[in-house]
Amino acid sequence: MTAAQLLPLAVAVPLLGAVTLALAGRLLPRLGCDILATAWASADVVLLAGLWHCSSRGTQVNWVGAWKPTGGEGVGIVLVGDRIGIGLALLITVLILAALLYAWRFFEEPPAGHRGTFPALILLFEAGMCGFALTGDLFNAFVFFELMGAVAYALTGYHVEDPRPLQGALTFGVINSLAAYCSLMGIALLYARTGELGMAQIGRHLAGHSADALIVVAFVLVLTGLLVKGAMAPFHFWLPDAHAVAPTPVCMLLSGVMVELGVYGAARVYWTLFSGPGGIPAHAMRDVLTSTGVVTALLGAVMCWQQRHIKRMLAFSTISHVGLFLVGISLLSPQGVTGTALYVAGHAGVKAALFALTGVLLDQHGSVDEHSLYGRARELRRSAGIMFVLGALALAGLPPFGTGLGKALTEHAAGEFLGWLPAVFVLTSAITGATVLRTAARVFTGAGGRPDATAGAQTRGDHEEPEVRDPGRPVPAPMLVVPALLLAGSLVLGLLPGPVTALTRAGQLFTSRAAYLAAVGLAPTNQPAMPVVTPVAPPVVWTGEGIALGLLSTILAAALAATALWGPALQGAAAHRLRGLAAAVTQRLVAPLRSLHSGRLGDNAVWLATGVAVLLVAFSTLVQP
Amino acid sequence: MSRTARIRLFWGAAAVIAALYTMACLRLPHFGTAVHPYGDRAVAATLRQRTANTISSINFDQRAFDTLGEESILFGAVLGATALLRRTSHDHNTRPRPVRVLPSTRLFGALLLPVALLTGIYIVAHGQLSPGGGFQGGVVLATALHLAYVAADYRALQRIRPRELLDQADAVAAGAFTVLGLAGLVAGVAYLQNVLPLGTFNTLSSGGLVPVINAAVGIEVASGVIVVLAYFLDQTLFATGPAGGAFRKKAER
Amino acid sequence: MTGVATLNEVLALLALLLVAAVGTVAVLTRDPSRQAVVLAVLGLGLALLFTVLQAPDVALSQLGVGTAVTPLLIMLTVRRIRSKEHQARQGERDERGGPDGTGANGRGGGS
Amino acid sequence: MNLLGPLPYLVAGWLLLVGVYGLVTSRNLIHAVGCLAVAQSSTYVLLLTVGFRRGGTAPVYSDTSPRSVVVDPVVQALALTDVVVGATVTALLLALVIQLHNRHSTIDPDRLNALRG
Repeated sequence: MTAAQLLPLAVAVPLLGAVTLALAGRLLPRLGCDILATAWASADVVLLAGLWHCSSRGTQVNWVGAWKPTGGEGVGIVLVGDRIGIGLALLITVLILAALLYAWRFFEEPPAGHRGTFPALILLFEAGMCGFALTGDLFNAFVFFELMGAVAYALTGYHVEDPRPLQGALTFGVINSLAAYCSLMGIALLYARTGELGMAQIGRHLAGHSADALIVVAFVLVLTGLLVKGAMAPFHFWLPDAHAVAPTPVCMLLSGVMVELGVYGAARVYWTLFSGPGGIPAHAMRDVLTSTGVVTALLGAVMCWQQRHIKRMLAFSTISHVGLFLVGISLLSPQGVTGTALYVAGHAGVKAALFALTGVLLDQHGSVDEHSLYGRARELRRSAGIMFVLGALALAGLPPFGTGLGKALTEHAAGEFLGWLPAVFVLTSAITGATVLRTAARVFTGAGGRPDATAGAQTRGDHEEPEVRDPGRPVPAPMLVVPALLLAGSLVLGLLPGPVTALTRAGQLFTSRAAYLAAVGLAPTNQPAMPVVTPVAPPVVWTGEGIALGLLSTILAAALAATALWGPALQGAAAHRLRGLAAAVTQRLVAPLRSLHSGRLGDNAVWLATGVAVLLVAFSTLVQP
Repeated sequence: MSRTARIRLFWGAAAVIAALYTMACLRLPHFGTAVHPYGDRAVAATLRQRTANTISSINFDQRAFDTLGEESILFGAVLGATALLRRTSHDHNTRPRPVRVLPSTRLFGALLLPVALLTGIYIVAHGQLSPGGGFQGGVVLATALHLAYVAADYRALQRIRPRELLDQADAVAAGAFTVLGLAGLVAGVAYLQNVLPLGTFNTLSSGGLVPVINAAVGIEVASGVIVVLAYFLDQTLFATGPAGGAFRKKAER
Repeated sequence: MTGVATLNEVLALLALLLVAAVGTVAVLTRDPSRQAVVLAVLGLGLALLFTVLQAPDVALSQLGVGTAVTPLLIMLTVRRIRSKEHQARQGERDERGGPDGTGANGRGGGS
Repeated sequence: MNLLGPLPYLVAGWLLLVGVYGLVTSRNLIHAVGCLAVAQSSTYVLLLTVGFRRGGTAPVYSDTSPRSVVVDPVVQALALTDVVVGATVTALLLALVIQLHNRHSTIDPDRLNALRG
């Protein structure tokens, strides 16, 4: 049995686990369900780690049901496990395991017969995400996309006892489903043009036509579904609302990997389908996605700074980082992909840890409101507090965290394309890091002045109910161990040379269309069957420039946080004038921006339509047939 | 954003989308084109697999992995809907009043119920031969059962609808699909490979693994739809919890 | 290809126009219980279209899902919410409703 | 040339846009879920019209000759999957609407304003 044969197990094993848990939940006690779920998730991690190891020998390809094509033409579905795909699946399984461990004794006792439901849904979520990461068939990708979507809607609204606003879950469901239908329309258009569903096959058939309106419309429609999940502005409005509602372990997964899968999907679809002749020219892709990525990163950072509901704050920080990931991908270079992959992995650990720590606050104090929590979590200073600060610094890009290394590699690649792009990286990661740092200082130490707890008509995070109704108890050990492990994981990613070396090769493979076509048995005509072996560039780990920029954004973050905390108390005319300026900027620019985030379904839908229209106009002007 | 602004923005976006979509449609092959490369290959493969209904062969054999994902969506949706609609401690339950049913309605339902159930089973069983299959038959089976609700009353439906059992049947059928796929791996070939003998074309046992997966899908769809409908019916007929306003108030205290 | 349209194509044209019209009506029908009925008709129209397009399998499942299950689920949801709202109005005698409740216009006093 | 031209594809686009219009203007979340179902029907229509073949019969060979010309079966299999996906998503979303009403006593999306800014 070869590794390639085992690829479908990345989907089948969690599916079987979900079924087992749904059935065993009727018989087993609570503890039994938790143990079973954790064991199953650990098995998935082992499986994917094994596949990751085998993928160093080359891309693993599996034709499900042995429907291997003859003469390049087949009827089956292919799974393609290249290093980026398998690496992402490995990240998914690790985060699933973390979320399940974190959720030990997390919810109030579920009703008998439903004990297995939550872990079963989590494992189904895992199956959907792994399937999406590995599939090489466009319609199959849609199916797994819908699987992870449908399960995510249910998980977001899972905690029905809880009186928190639920419309976030519904908006999430409606908007993401609508976007998925847009994708399916695009898939149908591509099928009409090429008569194929396999990604590589479609890409090969596009070469016979010119890039006309049909290609542009199909590309934009397919991209819509992916980028709505990837929360690109103006498709991002659903994300903070969903995160404010979802139970903490679900937030860890949504922010940690699901959103990033949208960006991954966009990159995969571009390279395998549209990067060849008859597709979308590189300059169009680069111009459009870089600009939307920059806008998304800045918007997310500004909105993050404004929040006091900590989960919403972290959600906006995810939006900001996704903008940076989009920029990294849109450079269309192997270095950009390598850097982004590392950045995504590092960010997943840090962001999941921060959500986990927010869950501790919710558990102990029944609130996730920065203002009302002011100084109330002093007793957690030495455990959760330190980790929260570390998470904030890692978010800002402090070396040697994985986020710092990923940011350094990506911004270096970005700087080679446009000189000012690294400034965006430094600025936005500093702002999001500063926001979290500000929160940590206020909540855990009571630093700065007491914020005005009633200011602003906005989403507040107080009046929440703890997810577990036993406020007197000590913090359960898994709720602190899991974030510690996640932060350590992110640190290891930046310290060890192994992941960077692997991902450097992976980035080259990912951006090579010829290698992908050859792997699925579609060697491009007039080229040899084996991919042209590109010289392996020596992996770049930490450079002086990267460390300097990482330190710069960390210092900037600390300075911004200090300004927010102690600025209002400063005396003197200059300080007074600066405060006036800040207030004016907030009034003129930020307030209208905030009012756009109305959380209404109708507004969400209209922004979706507007985004599609903007992308259509942008691509059709840039793509000349 | 005000409502008018929102609608204006929509019209602007819709105009752009409509214009470009129309241009795209003009570049598509004309309606009824004779060029369907994938379709032709799928038909050829179907006949090689001795399956009469091409759709079943694609869904349960050639692209069975899609259907595996699809059935998982169904399984997840059933799990999710039951989790969302589960009784919470805040709900107080009342019993529904038995409704008087006209004798003619009762007779109509009693006669139609077995006919509809048989039709459902027939559609599932002949999935690889004639139009229909696990999914369509499953839906017919599920709706057929609810004729009992029309014919008698809710308590009659509850008696013939063992929800616990159906809940488990749904999970077992979803698991069966995954396990059937593993059979290929155990046999040393590919996941979801059609390892059973293909049988004679156009008979009930033809198509190898197709009728087996078809049956699993039929059971899953029928029990899944019944369970979901059961939870919705319960919400409508039983759960008359405290009024929303009062609940909200209680929560904010 | 000949210029003569086949009977199938004429039927397809009619079914397409029917589907487009009923779909529009379904969106413009603002009352959800009436919309459920229109959606059932849309399901029938789609099933007809799919039959004409030689897709009996899809037509059959559309018939089951589009005309039976989906409208039924919508009807059940509407009924559930109406009965809750009815209770909310009754419940206001004992307890004041929430600030943005549909049935809560602040008729009652304090609790 | 044929009678319909690109009309079948345009009908699909029309359904999608009409569904989005319904979502944009909806004042009732149940109605919004219904509009989503209308938007989804566009995908069935596009898939099946794209796969139509003039003069083809249904791709079922139980009572026709294996040499008869059939319409594209692949899109039909895809549409079938899509129908199931649509039904399950509708059920989930309606379950969420019920829970939402339990908590907020309203299902007018423009009156739900707890999440903003």
